Amino acid sequence: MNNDLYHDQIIKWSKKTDNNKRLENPDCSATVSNPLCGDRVTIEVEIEGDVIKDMSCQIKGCMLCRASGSILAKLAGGMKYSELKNMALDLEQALKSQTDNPESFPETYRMFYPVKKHRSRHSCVLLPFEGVIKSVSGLHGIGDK
Amino acid sequence: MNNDLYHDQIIKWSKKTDNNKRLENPDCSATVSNPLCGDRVTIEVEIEGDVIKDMSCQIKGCMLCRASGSILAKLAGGMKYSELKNMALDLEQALKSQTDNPESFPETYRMFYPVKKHRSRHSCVLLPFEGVIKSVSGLHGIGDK
Amino acid sequence: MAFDSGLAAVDFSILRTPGKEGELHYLDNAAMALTPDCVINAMVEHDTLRRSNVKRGLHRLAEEATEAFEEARAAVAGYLGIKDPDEVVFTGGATAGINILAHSLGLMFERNDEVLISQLEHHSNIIPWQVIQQRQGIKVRYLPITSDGRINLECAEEMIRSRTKIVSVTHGSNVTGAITDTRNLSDLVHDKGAFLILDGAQTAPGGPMELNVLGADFYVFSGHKVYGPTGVGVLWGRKEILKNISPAIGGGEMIRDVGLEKSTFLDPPHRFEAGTPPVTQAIGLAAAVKWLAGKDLNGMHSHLRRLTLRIMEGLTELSGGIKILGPETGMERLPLVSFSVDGLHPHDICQVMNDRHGVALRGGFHCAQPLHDLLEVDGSTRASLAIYNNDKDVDAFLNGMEDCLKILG
Amino acid sequence: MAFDSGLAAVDFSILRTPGKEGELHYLDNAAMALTPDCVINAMVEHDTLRRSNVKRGLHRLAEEATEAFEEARAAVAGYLGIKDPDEVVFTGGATAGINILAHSLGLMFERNDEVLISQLEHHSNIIPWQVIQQRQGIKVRYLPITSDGRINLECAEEMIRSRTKIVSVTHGSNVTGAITDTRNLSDLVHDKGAFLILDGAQTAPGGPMELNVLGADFYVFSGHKVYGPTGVGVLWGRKEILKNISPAIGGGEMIRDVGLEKSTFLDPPHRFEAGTPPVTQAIGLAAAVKWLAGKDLNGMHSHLRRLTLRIMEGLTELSGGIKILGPETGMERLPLVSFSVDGLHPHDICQVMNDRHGVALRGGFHCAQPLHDLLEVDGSTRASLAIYNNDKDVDAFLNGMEDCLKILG
Ligand SMILES: Cc1ncc(COP(=O)(O)O)c(C=O)c1O
Ligand SMILES: Cc1ncc(COP(=O)(O)O)c(C=O)c1O
Repeated sequence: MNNDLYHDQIIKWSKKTDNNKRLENPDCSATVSNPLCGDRVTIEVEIEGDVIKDMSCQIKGCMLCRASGSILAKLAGGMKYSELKNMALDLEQALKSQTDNPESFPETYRMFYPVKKHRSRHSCVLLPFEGVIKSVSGLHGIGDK
Repeated sequence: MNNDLYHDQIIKWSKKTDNNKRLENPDCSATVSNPLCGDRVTIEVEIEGDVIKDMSCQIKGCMLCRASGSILAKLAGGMKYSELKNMALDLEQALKSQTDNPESFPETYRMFYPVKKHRSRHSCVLLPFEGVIKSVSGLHGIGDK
Repeated sequence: MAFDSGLAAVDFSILRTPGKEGELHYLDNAAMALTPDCVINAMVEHDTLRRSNVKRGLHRLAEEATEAFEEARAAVAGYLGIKDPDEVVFTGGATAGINILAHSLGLMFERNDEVLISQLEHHSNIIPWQVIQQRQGIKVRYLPITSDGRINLECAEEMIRSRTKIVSVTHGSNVTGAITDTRNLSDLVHDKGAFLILDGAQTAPGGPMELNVLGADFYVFSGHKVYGPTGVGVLWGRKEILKNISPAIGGGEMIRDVGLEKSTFLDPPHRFEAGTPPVTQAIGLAAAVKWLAGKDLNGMHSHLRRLTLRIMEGLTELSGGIKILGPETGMERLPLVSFSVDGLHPHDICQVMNDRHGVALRGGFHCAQPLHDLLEVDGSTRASLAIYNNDKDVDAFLNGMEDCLKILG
Repeated sequence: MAFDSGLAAVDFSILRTPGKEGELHYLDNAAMALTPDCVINAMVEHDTLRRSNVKRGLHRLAEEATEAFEEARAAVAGYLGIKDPDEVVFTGGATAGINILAHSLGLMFERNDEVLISQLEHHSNIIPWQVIQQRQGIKVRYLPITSDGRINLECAEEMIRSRTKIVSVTHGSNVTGAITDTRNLSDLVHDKGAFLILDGAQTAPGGPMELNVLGADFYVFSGHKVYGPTGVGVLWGRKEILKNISPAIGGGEMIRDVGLEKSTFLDPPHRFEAGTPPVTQAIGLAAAVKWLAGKDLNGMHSHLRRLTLRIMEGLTELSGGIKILGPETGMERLPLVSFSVDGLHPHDICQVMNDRHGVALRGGFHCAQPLHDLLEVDGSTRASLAIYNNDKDVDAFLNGMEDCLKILG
C-alpha cells in the first residue's frame, strides 16, 4: 500500500494558515467551489498593473486544495498575473497529460505529482488557481488580456 | 420443425364464415380487442333466460382467434350462458396450467392444445369468450349471476 | 472482395450455437439486434473487476469504474463523430432520451407553442409530446407522409413557423425504412429558431457517424439496437443548448446545490443523468460501437443493400396480394422490409415462419399505429437485417413466405 | 451456528480475486453493492441464449425472452411479498421510479396541492418534487428530523392535511441509517386520502419483504444495491391505484391505442414501462433477489448488527472529535455508519483509508445535502456493510481510522 498522495510536504503545506488572513484593501476577490466534493475557495488579490502584490486564500476543503492554496498564496506576491495564468495552465496540463513525468510539473508544484493518477482529485489542486483567475478577470483591462 | 400450431383443423375453422352474419334482433352485443396484437371481436347474442339462442361473431384478427370464434358461435346456440362461462374458465385454466395434458381442454377446444406453449397467443383464443361475457354481462339479471 | 457476414457471425455465441430447434434466421434486428461476445465479456469484466458506483467515489473501485464509464462516454462520442464527450448523456434508451427532452424542453414552452413531428414516428416520438400537449396546451402537429412512406419534406417549409419550438422526426423509419434527408430540414428549423431532434434508433446501427453534418441539435438512440446491451441509450445534444436546459428528471449526481426550495444543476452531461447511471451497460455499449466500427462497413452496407433488394424482389415475385411499405426498389432505405398480405394476419405469418422455417420476424404495428392507419394497412410483417445476416437467411425467408401463402392463403 | 459471511463472499469473483493492490475491504455498499457470479451468469446466459425484444414478438427468442422477463417480474413480486406480479414495474432505478411517480401523479395535481417529504431524503426524493413544484405551483413541504437523524413522525399528524396528496419518505436513510416506522404514518396518510411512497433504496437489500404490511402505496428501489445489475430498478404500486394513473413517461409497448390527438394506455405494469425495458438487467435482478432470499437472513442481520455496533463503539473510543450521525448504539438502524471528524475533510479520510488500508468508504454529502445542512456538518464519511463483510473489514476500518487521525489530524 502506498502513502504517496498524502506525503509530508502536502500535509505540511495543508496546515499552513498564514495566508488565511483577509487583505485590508483587496482590488478584487472571488469565491469558487467544486460541487463534486464541496470544496470552497475565497481569494482576495491586491494587484498593480499586471503584478500581484498580495493575495489571501481562505479554503474550506480537503488537504490537497488547502496545500495548493497555501503554496499559491505564498508564491503569488510579486508574480505577474500572466505568469500565474501560465503556471495554472502548465499544472493542469501536467496533471492531465498521458505521459508520466514529474518534470512536467511547475517546480513548486512537483509535490502534487502523485495526484496525477487520481483524476477525480485534479480539481482540488486547481481550484485555488481558478479562484485567482476568476477574481482578477473581473478587473477591467487585466483579466481580458 | 413442427407444424402443429396451425394444423388442418384450426385452418379449416378459421376459414368458416357462416357465423359472421349479423343477427337481426340481438339482445346484446359487445366489441373487445387485444391491444397487443390488434385483434378485434364483435359479438352479438340472442338470449332467452339463461339460454343462448343465437350468436354471431365478427372477427378482425389472426387465425387462432377466428377459429376460436367460429367454434364458439357454432356451439353457443342452445347452450346455457353459465355453461359457456364455465367452458371459458376451463379453457383458460387448461391453457395456463403447468401440466401438459390435452385432456384438460374442453373437448371441442382440444385442437387448441398446441397453443398452450405460446403464452402470448392464449389471448387470441380467449378473446371471443371475453366478447360474449362482456356482451351478456351488460344485460340486467343475467350477467351478474 | 465481397463482404463475408460469416466473419461477423462468429463473434456471436447465440449464432454459433443453434438451439435444438434448428437453425436460427434472425430477421428481427430492428426490434433488437443480437449482441457479440465481446460486449458480454466487457460487462462481465467490469462487474467482476471494477464494480462500483461512479462520479464521486475516491476508493480504487470507484475511481476505476468512473474512469471506465467516462471512457465509454468518449468512445460513444467517437462513434458519433463529435469532439466533446460531455455532449453524450447516457440514458435508459431512445425512449428515455426523448422523454428527458420532452419534459425538460417542456419546462420552457409557452401556451400555443408548437412541436412538429411526423406521421412516420415511432410511438416513442409521439406519446411524450402528446403528454406535454395535454399538460401545457401546446400543439403537436404532424408532417404528412408520402404514399411511399417518407416524411413529406416539401411541407416542412410551410409547417415550420415562428411558434414552432421543436421539430422532432425519425432519422430512419422502423416500418418503411425511409431515411430522412436532414440537409434542408435543418436549415428550415434553424431559420425559425427551433431545435431539430432526430430519433436515431434505426440509423445508429449503421456505423460511425458525423453527427455535426446532419445539422441536428439532438440525437437519441438505444444500445440494444447497435449490438449493445439493453438498459442503456444515448442522448446527444449540442453543449451550448444542453447548458441552457433545466432538467425535468431529477435525482442524485446531477445537482450542484440542493436547497429546500430550489436547486441548481451540474453542467451537462451530468445534469441529465439523474441517479446512478447504467454503468455496466454504458461500458457494454462502448464495446459494441468499438466492435462495429472495426468492421468493413462499406462492405456491410452493400451486402445489406443486396439482401434487402433480394427480399423486395422475392416478395414481388410471390403471388398473393403482397404490398411492400416504403420506398420502392432502387431508392435509399434501411435494411428492413415491412409488408402486408391481403387477408393474412401478420401474427399468423410470423408464427408459421418461426414454427416451420426458423425465421424470426416481427408483425403488428411496430409501435407506429398512426403510420399504419394512414397507409391503410392492418399491421404489417417486418424482416430486418443486421451485419450477420446472409443469403441463407433470405432464402429461408422467401421459401417460408411461399409456404405461408400456401398454408394460410 | 454463527453466520459465516465467508459463505456469501465466495459467491463473488470480485472478492475472491483481490487486485494487485492487496485485500479489498469494500464498505461502500450503500452506494452500490457488489454482485455475485450467479447474477452475472444469469445475464450472460440470457444474452447468449434468449436475447430478443419482449412483449410482442412471436418467434422463439422473443417468446423465451418474454417468458424470462415475466418470470423475473414474478420473482421480484415474490421478494416483495405481493401476490400480483403486475404490480411490479421495471424501471431504470430508484431515481427513475420516483420520477415516473412525480411526473405522472403530477398530472393530477392542482395548484396549492401539497407533497410532503422529509429533511432526511436523498436528492432522488427531493428534486423530482421540486420540479413539479416549480412547474405547477404545488408546494413541497418537509417533515423535520430529530437530532439523531430520524424523521420526526410526531409532526406528521399536524403536517399532513387535506391538501396533502402525497407523502414520500425514505424507508431507510442512506446517511443516518434510521429506519422509518410506517405503521402510524400509513394511517395518517390514508386518513387524509393521500398516497404514501416509500423510497426503499436502502431497505430493499435487507431481504424478502412483506410490502403490504408496510402500508405503503408505492415502493421504489434500485437493482445495484440489492446485489443486482446497474440499469434496472423497481417501482411497486397497488394495482387499483396504478390503474388510475396516466403515465407521464411515454413510448412504445405501453399504449393501447395511439391517435394523432390522444392515446390510451395499457394496463399496469406495461403503461409505466415505456420503450424497451432493461430486459437482461431485470433477469439479473431476479437472480439477485433469489440468491439473497436463499441466504440465512436472520443470521445475516444479527451479524451485520454486530459489525455495525463494533464500528460505532470503535469510533467512539477513538479520540479526535468524531461525531456519529443517526440513532445511537442500541437503537435500530441500517448496517451503515456515517460520521464527521472535526477538522478533517471526508475526502481526505476516504483517500487515506483507500491508499493505506484498502478500505473503500464514501465521503461527502451522499446526495443528502439538506440533511447535512441541518445536522450542521460539512459532509460525512460513511462505512456501509453488506452480507460478505466480516470482522477483518471492521478491523481494517478501525485501524485505518486511527492511522487517519494520526496522519491528518
Ligand atoms: C435512500 C436512497 N434513495 C434513492 C437512491 C437513488 O438510487 P439510484 O441512484 O440507484 O437511482 C439512493 C442511492 O443512492 C438512496 O440511498
Ligand atoms: C424509430 C424508433 N424510435 C424509437 C424506438 C424506441 O427505442 P427503445 O424501445 O429502445 O426506447 C425504436 C425502437 O423500437 C424505433 O425503432
